Amino acid sequence: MEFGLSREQTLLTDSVARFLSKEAPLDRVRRFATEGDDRDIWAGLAELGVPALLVPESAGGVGLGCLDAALIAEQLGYRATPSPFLGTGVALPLAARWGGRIGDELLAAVAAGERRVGVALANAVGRRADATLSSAGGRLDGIVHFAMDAGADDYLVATDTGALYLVAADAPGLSIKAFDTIDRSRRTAELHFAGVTGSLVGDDPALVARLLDALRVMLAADTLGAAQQMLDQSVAYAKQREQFNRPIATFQAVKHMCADMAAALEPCRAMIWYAGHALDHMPDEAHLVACHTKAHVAEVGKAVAKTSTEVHGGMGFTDLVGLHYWFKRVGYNRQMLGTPEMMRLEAARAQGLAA
Amino acid sequence: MEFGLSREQTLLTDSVARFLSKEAPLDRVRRFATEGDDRDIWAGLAELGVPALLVPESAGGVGLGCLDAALIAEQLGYRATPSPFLGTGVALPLAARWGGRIGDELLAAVAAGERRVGVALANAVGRRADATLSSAGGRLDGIVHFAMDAGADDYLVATDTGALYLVAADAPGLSIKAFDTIDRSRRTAELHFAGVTGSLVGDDPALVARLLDALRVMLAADTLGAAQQMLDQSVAYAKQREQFNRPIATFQAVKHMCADMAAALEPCRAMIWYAGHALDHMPDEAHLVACHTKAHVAEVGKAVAKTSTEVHGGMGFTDLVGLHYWFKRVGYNRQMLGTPEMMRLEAARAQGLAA
Amino acid sequence: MDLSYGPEYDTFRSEVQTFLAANASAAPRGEGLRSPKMLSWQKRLIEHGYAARTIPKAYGGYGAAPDILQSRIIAEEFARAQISQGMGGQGISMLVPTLLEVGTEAQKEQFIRPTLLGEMLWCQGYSEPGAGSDLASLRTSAVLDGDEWVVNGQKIWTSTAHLADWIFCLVRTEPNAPKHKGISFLLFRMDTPGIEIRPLVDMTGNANFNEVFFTDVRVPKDQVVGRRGDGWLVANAILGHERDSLGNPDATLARFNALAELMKIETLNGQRLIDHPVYRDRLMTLQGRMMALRYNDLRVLSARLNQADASLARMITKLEGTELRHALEGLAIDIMGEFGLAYGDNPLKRDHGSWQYQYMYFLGLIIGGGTSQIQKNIISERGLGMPKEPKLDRAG
Amino acid sequence: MDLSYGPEYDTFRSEVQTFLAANASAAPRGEGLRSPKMLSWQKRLIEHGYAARTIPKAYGGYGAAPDILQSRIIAEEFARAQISQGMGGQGISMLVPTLLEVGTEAQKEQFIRPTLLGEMLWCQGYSEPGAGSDLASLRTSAVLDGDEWVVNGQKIWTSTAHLADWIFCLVRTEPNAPKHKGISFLLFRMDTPGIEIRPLVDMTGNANFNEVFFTDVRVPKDQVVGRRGDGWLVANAILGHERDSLGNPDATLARFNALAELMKIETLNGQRLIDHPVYRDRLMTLQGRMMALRYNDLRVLSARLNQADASLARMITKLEGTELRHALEGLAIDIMGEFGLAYGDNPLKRDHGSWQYQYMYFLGLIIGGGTSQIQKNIISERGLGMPKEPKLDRAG
Repeated sequence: MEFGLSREQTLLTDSVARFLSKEAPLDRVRRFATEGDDRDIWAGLAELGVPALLVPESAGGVGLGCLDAALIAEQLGYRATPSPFLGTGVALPLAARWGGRIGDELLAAVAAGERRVGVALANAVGRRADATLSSAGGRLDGIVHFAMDAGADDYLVATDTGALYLVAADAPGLSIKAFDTIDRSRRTAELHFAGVTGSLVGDDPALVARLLDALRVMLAADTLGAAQQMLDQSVAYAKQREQFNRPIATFQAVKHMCADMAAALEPCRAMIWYAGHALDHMPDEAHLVACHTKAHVAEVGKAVAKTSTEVHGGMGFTDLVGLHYWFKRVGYNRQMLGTPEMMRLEAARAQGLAA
Repeated sequence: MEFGLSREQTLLTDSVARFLSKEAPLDRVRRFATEGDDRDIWAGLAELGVPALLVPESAGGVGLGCLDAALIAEQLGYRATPSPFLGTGVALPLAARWGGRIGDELLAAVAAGERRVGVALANAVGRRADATLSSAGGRLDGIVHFAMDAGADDYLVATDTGALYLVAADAPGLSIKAFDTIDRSRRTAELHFAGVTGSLVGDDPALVARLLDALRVMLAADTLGAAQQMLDQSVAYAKQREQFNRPIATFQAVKHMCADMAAALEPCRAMIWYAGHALDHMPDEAHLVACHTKAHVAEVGKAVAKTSTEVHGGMGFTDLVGLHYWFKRVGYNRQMLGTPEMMRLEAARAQGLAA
Repeated sequence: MDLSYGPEYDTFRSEVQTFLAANASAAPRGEGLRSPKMLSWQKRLIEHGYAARTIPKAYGGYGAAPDILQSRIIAEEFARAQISQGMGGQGISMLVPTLLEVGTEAQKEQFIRPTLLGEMLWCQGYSEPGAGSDLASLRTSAVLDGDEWVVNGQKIWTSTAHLADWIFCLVRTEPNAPKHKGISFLLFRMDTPGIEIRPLVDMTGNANFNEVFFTDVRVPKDQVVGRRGDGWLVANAILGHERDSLGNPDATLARFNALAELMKIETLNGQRLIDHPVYRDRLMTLQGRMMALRYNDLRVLSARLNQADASLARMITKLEGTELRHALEGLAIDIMGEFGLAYGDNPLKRDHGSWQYQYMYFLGLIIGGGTSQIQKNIISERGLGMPKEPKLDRAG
Repeated sequence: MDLSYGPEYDTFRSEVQTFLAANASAAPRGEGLRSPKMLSWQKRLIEHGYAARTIPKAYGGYGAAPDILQSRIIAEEFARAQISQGMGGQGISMLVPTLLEVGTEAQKEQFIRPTLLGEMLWCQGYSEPGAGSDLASLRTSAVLDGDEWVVNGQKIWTSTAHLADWIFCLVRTEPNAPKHKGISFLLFRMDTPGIEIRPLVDMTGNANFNEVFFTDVRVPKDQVVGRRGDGWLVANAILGHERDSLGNPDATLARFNALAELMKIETLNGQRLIDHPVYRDRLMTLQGRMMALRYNDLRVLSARLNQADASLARMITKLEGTELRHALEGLAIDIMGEFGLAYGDNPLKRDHGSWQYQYMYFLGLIIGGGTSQIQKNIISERGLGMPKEPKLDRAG
């Protein structure tokens, strides 16, 4: 029995953490926020094997598991790192692993960090406003708002009915409108389809459902990392900031705010581990655990983001310390691919407790 | 413009407060918990005019309003006072005032403190388990669980469809089973009807609905008083209790727990005033305000009850200081005549926001 | 309980309405602080007693006796008509009352009238990077050199520094005095050499505030308000004056209504979000809190009118009001799912992106003007009579 | 990650199951602590290594090497079979480990075997009315008079005082020493003259605890464990030992399942309460929290097995686990409406009134064994490395 990380997992995580701390500190994130270019970061991560992590060894990948990917997602959240990890490093290789038709050539290019894949599954989560995507004879028509990892070479897209397609970014009839969200460490876009030819990856909605579970666990892991960063910064700031002739870390109110954050956050770590493990090894539980993980970690993350900002006082509100990059990262992870209320309803359904 | 209490209201409240503090302290409540006798308390309150408060002057009453009654309810909550106030002092006279058929003789006897009326409206709030009460040709059949102010001479009972009847406690076919709830400062009972003859007070469900609103405001006012008592005791205890060589009231954590209670509770006072006033003077708003008041004050009360117990440490858990009498009083008020979730749904309906 | 304002106030309200109907076209709509339209509107408001209402005529005000209900009616009617109530700002709301209370006659003559007319704009220099909750630990120094103070240091959270003509500023003039006793209240021009203003971008992406740096800024000796070393008392004299509630219940009501509308319009899988029982329950929970705070606010207003005590009721409004607003804005984001993320130039934004903006802005307000922790200290000590924390060994 | 226990443990689990199947009829079901059935069951458990497993044979235990997974498997299987795991209590869980660590050979000989066999029942005398969170300020005194200690004072929260043969008790023997250094760890018989036991009724209506009063209680001099004045260290030696988690996740899961069942059975206006979307959302929220804590607990267990660090994960279990249970019990009350109030002899009670009982009992556990405030101090200081509050001027 070992509920914890292997030596290999610790080494991998440490190497990514070291790289990000050195090559992608907050200033680099700020530059991305204005310039939108993360190629150097992705190249560095590719050297560490990140895009190849989930790609089967047969296609030039490392063939690791979802828990490993979740640990990477946590590190990316810890540094609010811009990267196309969710689509390229997670969604595409998992689609292949779980029976979707993805060519080995594309997988190999992805594993090498040479090709990027965005992911646009929002319509399979729930349709809002005028979002709709339908396919007829392999041609796609409609709109997906909020595609993740925009600026990619290809997109994995789900239709309203849960069929999965791969579409080239330059496919005729596809127009891509990049736009702002609160989270400027990510690239998000709206995709408009007018008779776009896509390649069918799979038409069983179960594939999209499984990918959604995996991406939800990754978003939750990203929140875990981001919230851990905010807690760490809060403790450090409180120790150094003096008011009334003492570090504010000596005030019981401030200490208890930090304790509240830690008490809520620490169990999220075990939850992410379990959820990541379940995605690969516990098919009966994976969906329920993914739903609850997405919802619970989002709630904890929201509370930590607020409390941490308060511990920083006015500084937390400014751009100077940049704490808001994590605040917004947590906000993005909460809203994407299923809000807590939606996830809890889904969890109830998974247990036969809701229609 | 005066949003506040009149001189008369302050005098009335003070006289009741003085009486209860002297004649019905916690030891007296404890005695009621085992003996079930509150006659001396009710007699004392009758001398102060409490049962006559809402009875019209024409029937020997004082003819005051629902806000006045709410102020009394708050005082009764503040001392966890056993009394048949809700049924006798509120429900019966309001039923008469709002067009129900109630004889002047009964009203006069109630006003004089000589006759007690219990109230059993649960079935009009929502049917649970086997609760059902129907009337045919003036004869009542069925069960009402959780009648309030049991041990009365008469009961006001609502059928499932919202007709209101007055039934004598000794009416043939009526059996009354007194039973325990957590709140031992109140008497609660189950009423079984087998062809009981009742006197029809009114068959318009609007009358029962209006009575429910009034009773909900009274329950909320009772919670306001009970929670205020718990806050007052917390502050007093924290000032006197020493740990680590200082009063625990000097610890920021304890101070902030008390501040949290006060910040949540103080607006409830204005809410009760407004809701009490609205019952008499603002028919368009009264129902919405009553629903929200019942729900909001219940939520605040629950939080205060928990926090206050924690401020008292282990002593709060014991029977020694008796804080739990208020904890349970708050719990009783929360559960009776509509839980917060039910009340919020009702509030949404009142605004056309729910079907 | 009497929730009507009474007949004499009904008459007053009619007068205000008549004025607004007749003068609406003259009111600025989006014009800047320095625009001719704003300046002439401000002048007209003062002439009719709808601005500077209780400031003595001698200093350029309208000279009416204070009347809380009249002030409230003016605010209500201007808000209802969506017409500008003239110039706000810390010069009018904070400096003018301070000068009236402790200024010299010469200072009153010099500063009040142009401030009221909007010809002289002010900013406030209180907070410093090292002096926030513990404001009295401020370190910006002013050293007397001949007939001038020489000011060095830094201020932060200076909201209109880039627009202001003048600053009223707390500076340390007696470095060896106890910390509350060495501060003076100093006025000086913002175009004095040695002042640098840096916009302070905040989490909303806007620069709602500035940092202001002073390097050997020379200020005439007589521009101290009150006595040298009494600056802490001078500043607190107006902190006691009525301030706009940060948790403005009318603004909260407007946002609540907007959220309810949003939930009727936005859908998820074809279902209106108002029909989603869990979101609706959260909306109703916030409505209940909001109503309690609205009535609490009425109580506070009434207590001021009738000299009744509602000090605890008043003490909690900032804490509870800002938390409620933050929660309300957050619910709007939640119900929108991905659409709640739209910001900046994103055409998918709802209500101009105001939900995300206000969600962050109100987190700023929870912190600003006394963090929640400071608020809770005040509530427990002044509201509940609990003791202060014991002094520390090394406390100054 | 490897969530299986491995083949050798599967074998061990089979052995336990075989034992349980063969011996189930001998197990007590509701018999009291002193019953012959309980005593002979306890003996049998020790003989087979299912009780006192790691206590040396020389003192009456089974003498196995410590193995956390074996212990867990035993607990799991006994719980699954709903068979008593023998006698618990503070004598076995706290005194025996203490004696093994710091007791004299004579003390071990005298006390351990009968304690394990259930022939000698103990209670614990630590807390006092004036010494709760600040336990070291305890004032029960023991003064040496010839060959005897004379004990005076009062203890509280003594859970089995009315049943116990003996007490292990913290007393102040050196009144002039600093407060942590003047305490001794004393054992004495509960039938010694001068001991009065008063049941302490709590908010549940039960007397789950007692107060114990000592008036000139005379105790032989050699019944101190460890050195005189070292009682604080002696008591803390076992506080470091593994204790049962107060927020037992298996018990929480059982309650969650019971609540889900209750919501399928109970109705409001004919609608099952599980179909009430708002209540269901609250249930799901608690399930999410519960799962996180269950996995956290697995992590703590695994860390103990594999000498990994999970100190923060362990530090928060009491705080979070008790709060979760309290919230879960509270939800059950809420969904039941009026029926949630039934208590005592009320036939309308659901699940024997356990929801109200546990709602209160777990509020007691939130407070007991270190209030939430003490827990948060510990988490912030030991878990996050934040500084202690500065010492006060007059602090001792």
